[in-house]
Amino acid sequence: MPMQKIINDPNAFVDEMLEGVLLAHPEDLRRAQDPRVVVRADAPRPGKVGIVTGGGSGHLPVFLGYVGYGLADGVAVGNVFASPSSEQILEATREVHGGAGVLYLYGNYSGDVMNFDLSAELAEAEGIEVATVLAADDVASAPRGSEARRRGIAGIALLYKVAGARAEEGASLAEVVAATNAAASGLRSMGVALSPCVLPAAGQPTFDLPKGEMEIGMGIHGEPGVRRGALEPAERIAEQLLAHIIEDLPYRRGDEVAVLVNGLGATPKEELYILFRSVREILASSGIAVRRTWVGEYATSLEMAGASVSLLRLDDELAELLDAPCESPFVIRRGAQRPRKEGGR
Amino acid sequence: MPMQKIINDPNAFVDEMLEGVLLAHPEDLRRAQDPRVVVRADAPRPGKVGIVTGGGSGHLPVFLGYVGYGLADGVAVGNVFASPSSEQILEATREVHGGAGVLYLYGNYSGDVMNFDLSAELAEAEGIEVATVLAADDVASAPRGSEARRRGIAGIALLYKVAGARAEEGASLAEVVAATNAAASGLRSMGVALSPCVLPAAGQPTFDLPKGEMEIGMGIHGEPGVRRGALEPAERIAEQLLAHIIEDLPYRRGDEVAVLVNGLGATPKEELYILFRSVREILASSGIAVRRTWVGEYATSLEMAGASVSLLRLDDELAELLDAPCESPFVIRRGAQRPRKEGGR
Amino acid sequence: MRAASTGLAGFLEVAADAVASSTAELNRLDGFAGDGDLGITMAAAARALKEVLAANEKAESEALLAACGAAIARHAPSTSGTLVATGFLRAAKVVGEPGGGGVETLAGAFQAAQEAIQARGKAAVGDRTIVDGLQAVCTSLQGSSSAGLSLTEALRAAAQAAVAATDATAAMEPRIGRASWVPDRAKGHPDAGCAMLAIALRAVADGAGD
Amino acid sequence: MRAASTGLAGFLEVAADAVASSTAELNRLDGFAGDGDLGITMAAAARALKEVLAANEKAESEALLAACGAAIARHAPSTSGTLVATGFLRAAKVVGEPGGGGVETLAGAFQAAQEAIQARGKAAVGDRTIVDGLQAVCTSLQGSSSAGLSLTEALRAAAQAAVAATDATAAMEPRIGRASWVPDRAKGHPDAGCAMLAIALRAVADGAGD
Ligand SMILES: Nc1ncnc2c1ncn2[C@@H]1O[C@H](COP(=O)(O)OP(=O)(O)O)[C@@H](O)[C@H]1O
Ligand SMILES: Nc1ncnc2c1ncn2[C@@H]1O[C@H](COP(=O)(O)OP(=O)(O)O)[C@@H](O)[C@H]1O
Ligand SMILES: [Mg+2]
Ligand SMILES: [Mg+2]
Ligand SMILES: [Mg+2]
Ligand SMILES: [Mg+2]
Repeated sequence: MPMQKIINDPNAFVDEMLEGVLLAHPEDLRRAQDPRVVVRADAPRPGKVGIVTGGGSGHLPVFLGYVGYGLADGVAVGNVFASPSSEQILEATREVHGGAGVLYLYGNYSGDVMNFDLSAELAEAEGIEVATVLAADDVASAPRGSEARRRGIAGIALLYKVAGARAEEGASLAEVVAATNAAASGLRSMGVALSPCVLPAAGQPTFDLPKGEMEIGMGIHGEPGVRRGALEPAERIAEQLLAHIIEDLPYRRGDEVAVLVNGLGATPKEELYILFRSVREILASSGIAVRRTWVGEYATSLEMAGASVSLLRLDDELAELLDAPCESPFVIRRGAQRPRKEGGR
Repeated sequence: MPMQKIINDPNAFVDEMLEGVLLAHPEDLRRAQDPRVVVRADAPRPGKVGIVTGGGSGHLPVFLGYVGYGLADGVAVGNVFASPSSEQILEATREVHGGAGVLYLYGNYSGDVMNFDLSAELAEAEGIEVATVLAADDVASAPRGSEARRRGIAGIALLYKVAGARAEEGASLAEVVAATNAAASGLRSMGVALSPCVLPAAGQPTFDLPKGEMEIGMGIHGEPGVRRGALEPAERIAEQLLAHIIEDLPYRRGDEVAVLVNGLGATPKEELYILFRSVREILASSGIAVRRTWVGEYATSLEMAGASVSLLRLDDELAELLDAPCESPFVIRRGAQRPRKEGGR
Repeated sequence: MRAASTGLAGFLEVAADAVASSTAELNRLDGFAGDGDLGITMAAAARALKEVLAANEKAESEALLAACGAAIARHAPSTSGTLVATGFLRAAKVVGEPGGGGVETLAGAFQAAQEAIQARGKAAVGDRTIVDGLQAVCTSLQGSSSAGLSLTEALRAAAQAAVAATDATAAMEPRIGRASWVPDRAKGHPDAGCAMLAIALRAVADGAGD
Repeated sequence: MRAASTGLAGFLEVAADAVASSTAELNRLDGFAGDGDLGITMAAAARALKEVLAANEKAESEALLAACGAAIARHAPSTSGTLVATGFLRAAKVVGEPGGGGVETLAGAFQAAQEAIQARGKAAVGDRTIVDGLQAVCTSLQGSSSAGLSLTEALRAAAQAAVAATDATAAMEPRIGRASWVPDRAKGHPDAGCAMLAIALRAVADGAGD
């Protein structure tokens, strides 16, 4: 089994990872009754809308890594690339419910949708108001006109940021939903994979991608993309991803956007910045202004090599929500106010 | 050339990466005359000891990523795995010198040492007081008794944190040196590699490591380690790394430490937490208390798979310096004070 | 209706074992259009199912199927796991109703399962999912019921129908991924969920023939 | 002393070309004990050197060597680049001194370069570095000088000495890495920096023979 992984029993991958995370961050996170349910140490926050997320493991910092201040409140952690159960989602829901309702914010994958929907029904039956916003930002996963079938990829990081900031302000569930929907409707992403990944319990790459080739539009689990071909330079990759993304919404001359360049796992940060450089150049020549920039690993696929680009169209409200501080053990943004510029902090 | 990289001209790797970083973080970083010299946007800070670092590219966030508040002030960026020139280091020195002297803090590699030493001589000739502290934490790179020949690896992240916090307090150069030396003398690291990496300009892995094998003690450029053998479970890997690390200083029952578990590039964060779980268990059974935890990518080797473990022996002073806030575009710690626990922020 | 030791419980055991021993093949098939974990997921479902069987030796069919559905939902909550659980839970209700027993009940249970699975998963026939296999199985079982075939004969026919439906999915487009410029990786390979159904039914039919 | 067009500048050009065309081999050798970039680094040094040669066609040897050293220090500041630059800068001073010229000056220049490189890099003979090659070359050139050999003969002997010294490094332990439990990756492979010196000198000797 040629699997170059630092693990013990492959079937204990998720539970041991979770143990490690909880041991490393006891001041930030606590587990619920079910060891696969993790919430903020200070949950529930009375009067604050709770945000529950979840999905398959293998994508850190998605989903668990977004449980924190100004982000989500709780997560149900599935097996690698598999949904958590509706019971687990329900437990997370109860744990974070502070009386103001709960937002379910997660990626549009059929297993997750079914289990979150089931949990939502059960939670409503218990008198917890639940609303759902799905990340469905991957333009390569279904054509225009079938947006509802699209899957969620790294753009979800920006949705957590928006939803979490609005909820932290004390907004109502309807207001949190409105802001998150506004963000989701102006969010588009697309990725390129340069290598497959290996599920610990399978021990085999999920597909072959010969060296020297790339697959444009591949999903974060290795779902087929729109084109496989010879690996091209970063500039050509940026062009192709942006061509699909820009024409899809479409983003127009004069638009302001946040850009997120995300690494899928094995791709070095150096390459992400090389890719960002081209992305920014192309956006500039398209008259699209980059107002906020996120470059790093925000949603991975184990050790897959590759990257994705996300654009979020900004208005003043969304820009402000993106600029609010947030902090989890995995994702910190201090916020746009930079007191040290005014002389120390 | 089967190189699965998102790059353009391999020889433009470093310069395009730098362009991307500066475009992404204009409020935090600025370049000097030489495009390979990058300093904090607010450098020089009058009266504050300047901290200059540098070394080869391909290790983000090392070295460039540690330029920020509470960390380093400037960096000279070399080619991939190659030292910057003494001229570049000297320019960084001048740019960050705020009248209180400059600390050179970097890894103990012969090319870097020669160029930093040369620059130090030139800077002293210009009237800039310079002191040097080297990261030489890799216990696998030379035996006990030859500590001065050891190389620096991921433990340097903790040295930046300590030196930067002390400098930010307004301490003198001698005080910054003393704190950093105190940290360096209680710092030990060791790594394991599960795959080689590919230098962009070479296009070939620097060595072969067959699937199913690992090399314990390998350097961050792929320098030979202490043992190559069949890949073992995370628990066994943790045992072996810690056996070398603990007996080297030695760390003793009753010691308090900060633990840093570092990913070399391709290894998923999930695996780093699985490794941390074992590290913590072994330390607990050795009577060594983990007071601070860092898990993530703090010093990488392009797309190499693997991880390293570092221990830093803590006293109250070092713990306090580790707990101070810091912020660069790559590394943020909000600090130990957690106002939101006391009710919002 | 009491589950005969060689009856429902025996069938479920045989199906679970067959699916569990196809882990690698199901992962492989799921890898062409999906994420390559169907075998892992279904092995977890099979384990859950066998634990239920061991703990419920004397249960009525209704209770047994319901317990299986609940266990699968808890321990294998992937897409396919959740759908299979949904099917079990709905089938449980049907077998609890008074009715003809035998092939007729079996046909009704599968029909109910298919409806529930489609309601939950929103997939139509032709979408290249397990639904295509279920549709073929339901048609076959209804035909066998009308024709008065024996349970063993009906199971054989249903298994054949599932295999044929699985083969047919190999020519279908998956609904996800544009695959607009080059041939799709999934083309020529059957849907993994459908294949899982066929494997389970074939094992049951083979076992029933002894 | 003026650099003859086929003299110093010609030698440097030949050496630079030879090193540049060995990029892959030098990377490979550096990969066994080091980080696999020596070829890349030395190709950058060779490019820098050739630019200096093109821009300084009429320069004195002293100025030419000094310019080469400065350019290499700027454009190839790795370990080996910095050491080679150091060697050039120190050799420049020696060739500027009044002296015998020819083999004697060459021997003196290499001697000075070796001393400077050891002072900077702190490596001793036997540490498996370029210093081992330099030591052999210096010994050879001094012998050739005493024996009154021609420049071409002296270069040939020096190149042979460098090759032999390089081969000898293959049996040496690198100083970094404990290599305590299994045989070292570098064992059996010559030191890369030493090999680079041998490649350069052999090309110069071959060229000088025309
Ligand atoms: N919406 C759906 N309705 C019915 N069946 C589906 C649906 N989506 C997927 N499937 C079936 O599930 C199989 C994949 O199951 P699984 O691997 O558990 O999914 P995932 O890994 O995406 O959670 C597919 O081969 C298909 O047969
Ligand atoms: N301290 C030293 N003194 C002399 N030569 C050295 C020293 N360290 C390394 N070398 C030589 O430099 C070569 C490696 O050069 P290079 O690849 O540029 O180093 P790095 O990549 O470590 O900067 C070695 O093969 C060896 O010959
Ligand atoms: Mg899955
Ligand atoms: Mg190097
Ligand atoms: Mg799947
Ligand atoms: Mg090297």
